[in-house]
Amino acid sequence: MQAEKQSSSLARQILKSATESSLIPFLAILTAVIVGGIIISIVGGNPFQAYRGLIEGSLGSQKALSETAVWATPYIFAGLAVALAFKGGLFNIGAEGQLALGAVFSSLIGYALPGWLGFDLPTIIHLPLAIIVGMIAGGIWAGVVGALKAYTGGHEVINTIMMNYIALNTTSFLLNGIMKDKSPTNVIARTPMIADSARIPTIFEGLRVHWGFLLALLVAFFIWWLLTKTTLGFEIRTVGLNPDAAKYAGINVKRTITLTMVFSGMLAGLAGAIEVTGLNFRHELGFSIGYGFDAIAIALLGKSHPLGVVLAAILFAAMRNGATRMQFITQLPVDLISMLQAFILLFVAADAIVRYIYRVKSKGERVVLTRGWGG
Amino acid sequence: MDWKRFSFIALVIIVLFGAVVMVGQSQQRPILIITSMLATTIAVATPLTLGALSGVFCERSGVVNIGIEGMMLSAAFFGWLAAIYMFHVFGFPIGISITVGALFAVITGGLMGLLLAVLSITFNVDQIIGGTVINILAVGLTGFLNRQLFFGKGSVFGGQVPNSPGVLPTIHIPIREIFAPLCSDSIICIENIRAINRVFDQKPIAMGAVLLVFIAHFILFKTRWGLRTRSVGEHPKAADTVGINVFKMRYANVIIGGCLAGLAGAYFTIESVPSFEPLLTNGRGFISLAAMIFGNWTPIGAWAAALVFGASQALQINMQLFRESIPPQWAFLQQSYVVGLAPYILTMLILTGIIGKTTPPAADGVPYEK
Amino acid sequence: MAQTNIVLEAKDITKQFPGVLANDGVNFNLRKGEIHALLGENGAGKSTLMNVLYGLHLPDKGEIYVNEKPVLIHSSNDSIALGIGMVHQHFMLIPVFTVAENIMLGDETVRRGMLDQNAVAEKVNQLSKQYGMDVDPLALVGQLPVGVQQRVEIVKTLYRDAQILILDEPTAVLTPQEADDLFRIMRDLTKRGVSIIFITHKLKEVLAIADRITVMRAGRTVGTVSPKDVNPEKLATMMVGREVNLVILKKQANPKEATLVVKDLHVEDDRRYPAVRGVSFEVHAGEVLGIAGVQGNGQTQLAEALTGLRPTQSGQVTLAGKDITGKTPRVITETGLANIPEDRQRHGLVLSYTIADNMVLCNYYRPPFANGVVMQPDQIDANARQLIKDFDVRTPSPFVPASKLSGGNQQKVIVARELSRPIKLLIASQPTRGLDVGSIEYIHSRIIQKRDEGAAVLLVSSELDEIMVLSDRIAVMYRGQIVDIVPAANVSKEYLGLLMAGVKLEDAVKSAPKQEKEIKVERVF
Amino acid sequence: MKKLYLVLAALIIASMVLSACGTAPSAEDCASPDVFCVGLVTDVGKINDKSFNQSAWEGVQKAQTDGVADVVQYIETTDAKDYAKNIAQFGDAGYDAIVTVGFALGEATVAAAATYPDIHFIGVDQFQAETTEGVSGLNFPEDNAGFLVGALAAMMSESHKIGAVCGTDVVPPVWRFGEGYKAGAAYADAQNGTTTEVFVVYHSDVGFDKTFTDPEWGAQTAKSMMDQGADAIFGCGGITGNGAITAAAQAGAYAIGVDTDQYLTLPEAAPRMLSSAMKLITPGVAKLIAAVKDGTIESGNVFGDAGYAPFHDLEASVPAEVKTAMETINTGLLDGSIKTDVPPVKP
Repeated sequence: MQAEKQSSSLARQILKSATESSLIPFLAILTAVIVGGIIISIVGGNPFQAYRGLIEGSLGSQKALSETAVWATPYIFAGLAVALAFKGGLFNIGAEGQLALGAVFSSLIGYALPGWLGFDLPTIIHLPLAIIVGMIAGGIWAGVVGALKAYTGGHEVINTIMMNYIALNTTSFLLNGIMKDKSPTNVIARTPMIADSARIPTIFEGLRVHWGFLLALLVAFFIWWLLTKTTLGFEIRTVGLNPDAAKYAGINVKRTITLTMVFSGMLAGLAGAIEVTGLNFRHELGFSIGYGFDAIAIALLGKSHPLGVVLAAILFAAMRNGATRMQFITQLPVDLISMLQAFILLFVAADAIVRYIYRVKSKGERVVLTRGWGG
Repeated sequence: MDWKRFSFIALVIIVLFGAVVMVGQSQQRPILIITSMLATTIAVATPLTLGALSGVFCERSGVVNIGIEGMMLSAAFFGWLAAIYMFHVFGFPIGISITVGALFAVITGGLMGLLLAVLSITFNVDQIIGGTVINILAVGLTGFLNRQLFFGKGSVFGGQVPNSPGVLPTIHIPIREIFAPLCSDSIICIENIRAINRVFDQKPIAMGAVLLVFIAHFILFKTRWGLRTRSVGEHPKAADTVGINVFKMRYANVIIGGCLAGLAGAYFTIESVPSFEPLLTNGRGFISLAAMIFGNWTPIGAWAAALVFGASQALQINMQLFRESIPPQWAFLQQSYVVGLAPYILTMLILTGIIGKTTPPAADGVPYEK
Repeated sequence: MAQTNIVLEAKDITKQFPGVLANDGVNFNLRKGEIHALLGENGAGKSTLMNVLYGLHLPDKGEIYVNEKPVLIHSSNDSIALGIGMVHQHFMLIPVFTVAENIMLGDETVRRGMLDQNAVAEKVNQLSKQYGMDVDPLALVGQLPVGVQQRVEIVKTLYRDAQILILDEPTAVLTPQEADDLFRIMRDLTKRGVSIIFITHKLKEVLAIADRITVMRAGRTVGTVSPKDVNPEKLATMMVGREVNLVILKKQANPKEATLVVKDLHVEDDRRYPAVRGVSFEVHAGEVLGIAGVQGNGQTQLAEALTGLRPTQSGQVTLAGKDITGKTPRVITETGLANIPEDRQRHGLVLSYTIADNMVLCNYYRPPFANGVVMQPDQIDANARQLIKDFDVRTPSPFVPASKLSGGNQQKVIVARELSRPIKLLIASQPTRGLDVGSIEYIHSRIIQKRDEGAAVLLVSSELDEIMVLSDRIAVMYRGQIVDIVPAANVSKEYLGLLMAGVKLEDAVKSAPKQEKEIKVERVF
Repeated sequence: MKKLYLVLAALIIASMVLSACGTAPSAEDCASPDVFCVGLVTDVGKINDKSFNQSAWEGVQKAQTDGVADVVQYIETTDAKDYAKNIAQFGDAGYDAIVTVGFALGEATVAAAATYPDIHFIGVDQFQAETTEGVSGLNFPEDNAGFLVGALAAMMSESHKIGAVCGTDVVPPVWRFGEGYKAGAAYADAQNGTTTEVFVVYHSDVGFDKTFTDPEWGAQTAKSMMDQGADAIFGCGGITGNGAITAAAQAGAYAIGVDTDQYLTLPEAAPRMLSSAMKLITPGVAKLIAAVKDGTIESGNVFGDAGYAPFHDLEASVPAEVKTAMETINTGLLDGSIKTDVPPVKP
């Protein structure tokens, strides 16, 4: 490689590797859409109308685009959470619970802090505080699992699932008890509205897309930078790829595992905090259904690369958002979206199937994302 | 089998039962409380036991199965669907319809097992991700088909959701008939025998699950099949060198595991309640997985662990029944959120190795490449 | 003794792996009742040939004849049916099964649907009596010593009525005395009509036991000879393909102060059994201390404890005057340790990382490779280019993943990384295991160079020859203890063998040290 | 790669052929004043939940079969943040009436009423603290319905032990059913001088999304109650309750349904179906839609009917004096002479 040619060939290399690495996900999506279409036809629907509805509903207007961004925001954070854990050799199935905890504590700061202090806070303090507290709550929740993995060997998959249940019960307990909105008009398990000073403003007047979306993109960039450019990122990746070599290299493996899980949980917590401060302005029970699993699919589809995660999150957001329009036009069940997502995930995970269908040759070795129970 | 784990499990169950007896004894005779809780425990443990057995077969052969939940859910759906078609569309009698339904559930589970096998054994997909794919696929597929087939425009049954022909009947074990005459005229005695009988009067799948625990134990630890299964889960290369086909063994065991998860699915829609609801398995597949680990990858251990989960649910229900008798200092037990946490925390404790160490099969989760 | 009827013949076997032509038209035959040694360097294709004969690999080309009939061997089932048994280098035993279960696996005795362990145990007892191999059929394999596990493997093949036995590097895990015992068993077997293929890279063993010797090199058979017709030099030439008169020019060591001081160290293994039991020694600056011993006598655990990878139970370790007992690898490395780990792919490298990243694996966080939190890719690249040049790593670019390199080049990446730092102590565990001669030579010379620069070197190796070539003093470990520490210059291999078996003679073979400014040590394979 | 292009080309051709066969979307123009369109937005949940979403949708469909509505359409909500968007889907299409189901949509409904002043909104189970122009909240006295079946169960029980298996008490209507049930049993006891033990169990230990959809738990809980001697089980809480009802019927106890006359929706429990605590959402919704079309609709709170279902198969086994007593209680509740004393919300 000559030095003078390096910059141009580097650009070409990046482009080439980008096309190569996005080929399989693209073909997986295509295949999933075809398989989904066939199933729709079999059960008596019209796949073309369904897909038209999906596209119209997600991209067809300013409002549709705005709503897609609204959907994408928590997806990006949660997808990054799972992807970061993957990079560190951990499988975080518990984004759901961490997200709920983040939302609970973010809303607590949002509505209760001014009352505790006895005076109103300016947005510049209150909003970041609400977000950070939510983030930390998610981080601690996941950190427990990380520490158990690092210091006792308890497998994170089971532990995050268990922590999901515990989070669910804890949230129910809090939202039905001390954190319940006591106003006479409220009857359901939800917190009071957060103060205006803890709300993220919208970007455009009249559209719901808020600055949280931009923050999500920034955080994605930050995670990319963290993973590829910093020593901490190097440590996380090394532990993820080969913990034995990491230990030998002097990396504190246990601390890194715990930290990775804490960061992962913080990202998931951030998803919850941003939903509260940017969109719902309160937390209520049953608000997050299935973000955890969607996040896994997003991380896998995005090949755990932050840019890939952003793109996958936007795709999933578009599907979820477009579902309204699709239903309206065709009255096909929304579960169609879950099914499509499952097929996409199936074909991404088993890329050999896609490679076989389209005769795409395999390059490079298999990336190990998770390990067995490990005792 | 380690006595430590079993005495721990026994202790937990005794504590759970004891708490209810202490609370409820002012309202009800202890024997009636205990037998009722036992009956609930066994019934609740049924899908967990079968799910855990599914995990045992898969993981003993070296394939991690976190798709039990999805396997159960899809089996519950397709079993129910088959029963409805048999009854409403083809006009078969109830008995045949539900039997065919149960069979279909098992077959569906087996097919999902086959999918996991294809993904993880043939395509070398990360096994945990393969299981996750199955879980997500099951939710999407059953939700979509349930709505599209049974409700709204273009649905097969024209919007009128047909009801399942029914559920499997309870099998009566004639303990009462045999022992009641010994009571002479004591009404309490007869009542007690009646209560004990209630523990044994279970439905076919619940009984089958207990039977299968011992059959699975026998197969895994006493037969040629079991020896070979365990060998491919421990050291596939060693098995290969003595002429055992690792791929075939893994395929077969994962499919068997799928069928067991399918039977667990049948429990929901064919045995317990004659209707299907989206997400009706409610995470019981994951609890099964926890039970399997809790039970150290052995059928009997997994069953014991499933009973712990069953007992804790029995406790939750009964604590609410005897709500009025709960002393004020125990009031927190009324909060089902609090009691409901016990099994999850217990599972996490088990995983830390504080209560006896769990050892997975050495090659569990490791794809075998020749 | 040697008969002419051929029980096994391989003709023109070719086997291609991605990137490697492992077997290239190999011809080989085995006569009834003979011990036929298959000799060759690591990577010469011996194991591939055996795996083809045993049905684990399908050959791309070539025929196999058993008892002069052409056969197709598609799986180990076929080979077992043909009476071929194989004892693998890494034992194919399941630790959590009993001996009887391991032996019957794949050929189970079943009575009324249940495994009949007692019947198997009876047959095992009978077999072990017949061949003088004592094994308890009901013991758990995981709790047996290595030598006994090997016997279980042999009984396993006999249980299947194997008439042709393939032994893959069987002596690697044995003391010289245990090896003699194995040779006795092999002789017994051939007397009963069993034919044995004996795979090894150790010349002396071959000459001691084999009836015929086939030498392989780079995927081809170089030739078949009788031990009577050859000497070690000739065999070595056949193995390596060039004149082997390898001499390591090694100056007399010039030991200075004690760099590493180990006092009464106790270490446990993974199963929490004591593995190192009260070991004390010193390594001085400017000398090589070799740790010899049969595998599994605590050397691995000792090296891991000294490098901070394994906790110590008690005792004290001092490096350059600093107490490093129980310190983390990072602290120990910063104190001045370089470590060439035993398992290079597991510990030494991150295989999917580039060479450049692997070359900063231990100091990625320090200037100039990072400033505070951000890494400096330019510096990392420059470092890699320099080291690739300095250490002769054969790679098209520093951005190639380490997994794409050959074993020798992978090891050079590790050596480059470790030796490029200013160090006080080098711990090298099995530094040349599985490498070709060229790489071995290179790595040996680098280790000596480091010694001459004034570093203390602790060499852990199960290759007695390597220990004798490189070391200035030799410590022999047996069952977690150091039996004796002897000067390398005047110790016989036989005495080391006794020490490795735990036998210490009182000054029996110690002779006056030679006083030479420059000693020549001939390399013997 | 050539193969890839072939596959793609084939797909495109296939898609063109298929799309030519596709049917055109509904051509009716809801924006035109001649076409009366009704849209329904569910709470997070399925349209076929055999519970309030489904009942409300059946009300909308009834409006269509009655000839009131020309076009009816629904949208299932999958996430709370979509409430406003889903309502807007109908609003932007120029629908005339939009039914939103469940308390959680209350705020989004009120907000939408401001955005779409020409559209009338019907909020099922949405209590209007203050009247918003264009929004009618459809509410039901669930405690009355619970009271009726509670009294019935207490009068019919031979063991004087009765049970109720409910969804989560976090949802006020469910809680009111449960409390009404207790109050009704107490009332019957006072009238007849009996003492009836009442078990009421809520499924609050799981997430909000699962509390109404766990038939297995419902069945097990009902069995536990029957083990303790209960011989009448009231299943209140969607699918979870259905599990309890089915289990009760199979064990030969009296089964009591909820919301609609579940004799009709749960045939497998029909032979032992004593009655149902009815909350007549379907006719209520249909009636309000008709009122929207007539222009007689009033904003603010509208109260629907609650009552108890006929005894059907058990008609013969219910004594005449019980039937009389039930009529008396029903009249008393309607004219206010009997009060359940159940507050609207769990304190």
